[in-house]
Amino acid sequence: MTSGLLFALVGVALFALGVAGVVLIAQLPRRILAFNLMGSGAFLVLVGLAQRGDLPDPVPHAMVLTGIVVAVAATALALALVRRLHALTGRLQLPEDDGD
Amino acid sequence: MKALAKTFVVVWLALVFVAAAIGAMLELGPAALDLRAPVTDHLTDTGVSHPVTAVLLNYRGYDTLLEIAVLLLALLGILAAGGAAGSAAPKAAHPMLQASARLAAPLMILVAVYLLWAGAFLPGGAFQAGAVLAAAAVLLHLVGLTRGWDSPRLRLRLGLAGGFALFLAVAAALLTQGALLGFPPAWAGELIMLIEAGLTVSLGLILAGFFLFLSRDLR
Amino acid sequence: MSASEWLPLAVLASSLVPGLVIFALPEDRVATRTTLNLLGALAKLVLVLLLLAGVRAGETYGVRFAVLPGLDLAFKADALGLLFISLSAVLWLLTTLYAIGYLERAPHRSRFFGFFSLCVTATMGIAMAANLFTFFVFYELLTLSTFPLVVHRETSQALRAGTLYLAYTLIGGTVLLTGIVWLHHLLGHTEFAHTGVVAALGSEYAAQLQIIFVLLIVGVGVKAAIVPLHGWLPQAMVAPAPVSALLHAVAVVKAGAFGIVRIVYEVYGIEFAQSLSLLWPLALVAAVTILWGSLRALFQDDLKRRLAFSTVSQVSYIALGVALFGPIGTVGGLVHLVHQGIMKITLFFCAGNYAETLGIHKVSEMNGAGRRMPLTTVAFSIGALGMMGAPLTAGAVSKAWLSDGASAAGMEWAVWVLWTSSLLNAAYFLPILWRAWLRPASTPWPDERIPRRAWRETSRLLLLPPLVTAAATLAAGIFATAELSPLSWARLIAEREYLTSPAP
Amino acid sequence: MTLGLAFDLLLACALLWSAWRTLSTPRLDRAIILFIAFGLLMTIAWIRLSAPDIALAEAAIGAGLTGALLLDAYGALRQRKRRRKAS
Amino acid sequence: MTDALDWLAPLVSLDRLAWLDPLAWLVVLPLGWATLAFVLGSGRGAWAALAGVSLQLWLAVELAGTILADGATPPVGASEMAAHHAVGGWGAPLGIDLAADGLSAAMLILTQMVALPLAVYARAYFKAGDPAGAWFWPLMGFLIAGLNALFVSADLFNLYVTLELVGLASVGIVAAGGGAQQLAAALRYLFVSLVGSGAYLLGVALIYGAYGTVSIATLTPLIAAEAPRLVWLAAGLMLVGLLLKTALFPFHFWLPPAHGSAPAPVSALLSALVVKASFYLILRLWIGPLEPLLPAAAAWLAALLGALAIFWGSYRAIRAVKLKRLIAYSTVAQLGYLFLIFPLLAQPAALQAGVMQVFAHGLAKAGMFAAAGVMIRATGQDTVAGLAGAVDRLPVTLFAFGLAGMTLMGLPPSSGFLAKWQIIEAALAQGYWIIAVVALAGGLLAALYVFRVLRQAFLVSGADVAERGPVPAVPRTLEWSAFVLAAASVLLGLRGVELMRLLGAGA
Repeated sequence: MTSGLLFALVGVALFALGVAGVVLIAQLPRRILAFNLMGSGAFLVLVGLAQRGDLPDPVPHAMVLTGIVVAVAATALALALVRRLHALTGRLQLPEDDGD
Repeated sequence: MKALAKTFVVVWLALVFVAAAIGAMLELGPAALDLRAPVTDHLTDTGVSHPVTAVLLNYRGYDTLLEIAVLLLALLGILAAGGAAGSAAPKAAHPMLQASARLAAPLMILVAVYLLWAGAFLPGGAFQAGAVLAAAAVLLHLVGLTRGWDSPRLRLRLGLAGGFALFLAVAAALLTQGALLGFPPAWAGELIMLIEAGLTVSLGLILAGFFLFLSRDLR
Repeated sequence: MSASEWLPLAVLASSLVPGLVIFALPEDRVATRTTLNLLGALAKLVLVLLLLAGVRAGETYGVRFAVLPGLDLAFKADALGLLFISLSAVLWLLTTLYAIGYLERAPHRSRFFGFFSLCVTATMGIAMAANLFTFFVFYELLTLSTFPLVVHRETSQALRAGTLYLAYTLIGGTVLLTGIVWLHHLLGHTEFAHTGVVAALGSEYAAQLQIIFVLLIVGVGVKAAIVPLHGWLPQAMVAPAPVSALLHAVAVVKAGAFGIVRIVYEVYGIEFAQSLSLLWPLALVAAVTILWGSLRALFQDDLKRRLAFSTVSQVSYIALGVALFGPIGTVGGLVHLVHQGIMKITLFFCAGNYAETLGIHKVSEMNGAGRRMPLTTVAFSIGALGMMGAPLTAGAVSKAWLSDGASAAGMEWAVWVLWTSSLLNAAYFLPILWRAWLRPASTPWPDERIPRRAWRETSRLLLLPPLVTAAATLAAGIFATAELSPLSWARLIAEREYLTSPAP
Repeated sequence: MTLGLAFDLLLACALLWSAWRTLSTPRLDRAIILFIAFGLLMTIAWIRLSAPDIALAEAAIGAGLTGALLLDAYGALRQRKRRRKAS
Repeated sequence: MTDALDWLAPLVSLDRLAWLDPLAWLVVLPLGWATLAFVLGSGRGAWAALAGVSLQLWLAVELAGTILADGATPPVGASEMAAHHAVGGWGAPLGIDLAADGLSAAMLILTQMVALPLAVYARAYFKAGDPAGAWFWPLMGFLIAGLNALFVSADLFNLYVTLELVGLASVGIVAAGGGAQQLAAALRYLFVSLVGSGAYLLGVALIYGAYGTVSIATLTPLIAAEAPRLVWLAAGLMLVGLLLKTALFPFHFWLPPAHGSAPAPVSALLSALVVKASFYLILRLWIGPLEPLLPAAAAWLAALLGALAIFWGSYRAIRAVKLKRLIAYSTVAQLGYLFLIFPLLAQPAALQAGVMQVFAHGLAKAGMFAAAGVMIRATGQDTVAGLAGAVDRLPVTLFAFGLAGMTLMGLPPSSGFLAKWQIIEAALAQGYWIIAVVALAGGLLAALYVFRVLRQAFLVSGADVAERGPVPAVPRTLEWSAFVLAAASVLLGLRGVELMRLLGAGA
């Protein structure tokens, strides 16, 4: 077992935790947290799995840098929308869609 | 009841997935390809000596180009989602805090410049530098020295989009010479530094914008 | 592009182009619209005459475009197609004249005439389709372009009728499409060819071909109003009279009947269809439809409804003629395609005149109408007598050939069906004539809108078309053996295209 | 088992625990603090994976900026809620 | 018919201008005008967009010409692509490759073809000062750039970035200037989009771990040679993530609110193009690198979900109260058709059917949403019931709606009909008649909801019309751009030969 593999395994667990959080949690800011956990999990897998032999690989490193920036962009947008929604409705949860 | 069933199903699926993935990872053999060698082999042609920066801005610079677009896009989304116009009046903080912020801001800019310069051969680069710049701006806002942003004026828009526009312009100029982002080895270092400098300013503004454009819904 | 290629396209364009231009015209440009309509109709007539002359001289006309690899939009103008085209072109001109008079001052005329022209274009496409794919394209176009005509009055009753019409025809279209794609899959094409194309497949496909035949006939049978697929037709009579005239005599119902003819003769081939024992069930269904339609017509008080059920009955004469395995029946069915058209359009024109002039919609309101509107009633009487098969009318010719065909094919029961139907026809038409001519007008007319002016009992444009078609009904009966009569043309088709032995 | 791997194991547990607590703690402000802590732990993990670039980015952006954004949003939400109650 | 594309010849000769590689310019150009539109400021940039999209359309056609002119065009799905561009000059696997075959070229043409009339439409739709239109042009630019980048990318990780670009642009454009309902829809969409691309990213991470590359061309033979279990998992993650973004039943829940609550030009862009992008990627992976991994059962599962989507989406559309909801549910149903082709992919006809359906639905749905936007603006009501009598006031728009409806119902002579024909024939050819039955039934269900609208528009209750007073004037441009889109969806049904040749049929 190398640290690379170990963190890849942790990454899978984090990803699953994050996805479950996004699906199950109704409160929007916390959903955003869950999404970030999910992303971190994927990044850990990307880097960790690629260096099972413990030699760093710059390609996934660069990919994760890209991924982190994308994640923060998504987080900022999501928070802005949540804040707007809260300003308009006073709620932090999505209203049930009436389906029509 | 329905919620409980949903929770049960999701958790069960997640556990099964984790178990399967871990099992599959543990039995995984060595990868078929290894990009470490080619990354190092061509490093001299990339214009930078730090491999991660080389991947980020040269080998896979196209990813980065699109990623900056994503960042700019998020800002656009925030602007488009709207809210009341006009910015919150700055709430003046304690003079002591203000004084230390005045002191800290130039220092932070210095750090940003160092990070940018160092990125060519050490960990660091435009993103980290931009984040520090943004932090400086937010700090000034928090202590009440700058106002939150409303609709961006032309100068601000130029600043926000400038880094990306510069990047894109370089990419397009190189495309007319043969390949998108095909840096000629002789000029690669300078061009990348130019791009990174532009990006640092714009990223700083964009990241700061994530805060400062939102301050308007405080009123 | 040679003449043999552009002529069929020009026939399509002569109604398509005016139609599209008319859509774009503002409502108040009456003169422009009328000019366009009439120019288009006249141009079409000239083009059709050119085609008729050419085909008589043995020319062939055809053109095709690839839509997908292995799938062509193909047109041909052959003798059979021309029979239908000529009928449609002549009746389109008359119906356009009639509609101009009928819709004077009515709203939405641009829309009406636009779709009217599209409807005729679709009919032309059906007539000239050279394969089932093309046939289907125009068959569905016909559905779509007639829907706005059926619901033209925008009342909830009209919308109900329109919805019912769509339900029947779209489901029918789906069934038809299934059959066509299946056939295309088996054959690799769906071209029409004399004496059929599917016989080449061999006997192991017999069962599949039987199923496909049922699918195809059900598909076109909806428009042909074969019992029990006829439910939409009596409802659709809420449409304005020119639309009913077009639906019953030229476009929709006829398109279905024409489809049956093409499928039996040019897809399956009459002999092959007989060998798959597909003809006697078709004959049986046609016979049931003939009797059922006549029976139902007996009990309708609404004049247009009575005519609608009469259509159900009469159109199946064509199917019956097709199903009578033999040359004489073929001629009878084909000639009835034309004869039924001119007779039925006369009746609908007249029904429209009664409604528009006096507000008469019901048979029970017709007492004395003959004295108030003698010319219209004369035309109506000729049409009705033709439907009964009275001597000297077109109807007599059709019925004679059909019953001769039945006897020749050894299907004596079909002769009985024809006789019974004639009796029923008389039973539901004669009371109308009796009321109109012999009963006095007891009460004021329900809604007299057009006053009498000297000899003109109603407006000129309403009067002219039925008189012309009534005259044609007589002419087709009296001069049946003339060189250019529908009967001669039907014999030409039978002779030239289907039968190895010359027609009698 | 080397010392390094033992540390990694400990770090892994801390990561998972902080992640779990982030989602399960009832109070939103605590959750955000725990998330920032999670980000710092991630930074250490990146260093352990010999990825100093990512570590820097994670500290500055992943934990720093995202955390600040969340806190900012939290503050704004609370302020509005209070004002709403007052009025 | 071989010379039917001769008119492309002069364009193809421009290929000699090496700097004009359409592959890269199709991405750079929209990024450029999007940035310009942003710098120009709120509500501006329409002309930049119009000029840019026109140029892109020309580039896309030129690319198609190049691919067609190339005599030895490899078939769609082969790892060799007809057109290449090695970004940075490195080449895969070290660098990122752009590549296009007939399928990509077709998608590119569709994208620009839909975007151009919609840009004209949007210019007239967003009045000055409308907050929903304030940042529409840069957002649209980034959206188109993301779509184009997605269609030409040959690198799994780069595809992830393009997915995010498309996703965030879509969310931003849905949320623009919106009220609570729109924001809620945007947020729902955002989370779905993020989870979808997150799953895709994890799949990519696993693939990189297993093979050390994310270049599709490099991966294809590697996966065919040996696939450890982890790669199966990766394939599953990527496909599920993309299905989520494609809104295949039962992942469709987010689509109706998002597409139904956005402004009309936005709904049109989303329904016509955005969901197609992730479908394209599914198809690309399915017939490409993941092909050796996928059992027949997976294809049948996709088809089953597609069938359920057709029935459920149509049912909801038939019952919808609001007009745009109806159209959005129709999108759910129409997407179902795309998945019916998966069990049939053994024959090239199935792929052709799928692409024809993508075109048919793309053009028709854009036209239909555009038409709905006009109707809602003119009647001031967003319900189907509110359309009573619309036929008298908006004949052109209603005609456009009818033409688009014709395509959705699959009635001839529309492109939707050709798609239906191809699906049915491919199904019969392989003996899977059940797929043919589903496609036919779907057409009838579509007729129910399309004619529901048309019927209502024909209904006149005189009092109603009088009550509502004068009709607000609707710009002609709106009516006619909707009409152009709808008419294009029908006209394609008269000539699908070129499109099919682009996909390698009948060459």
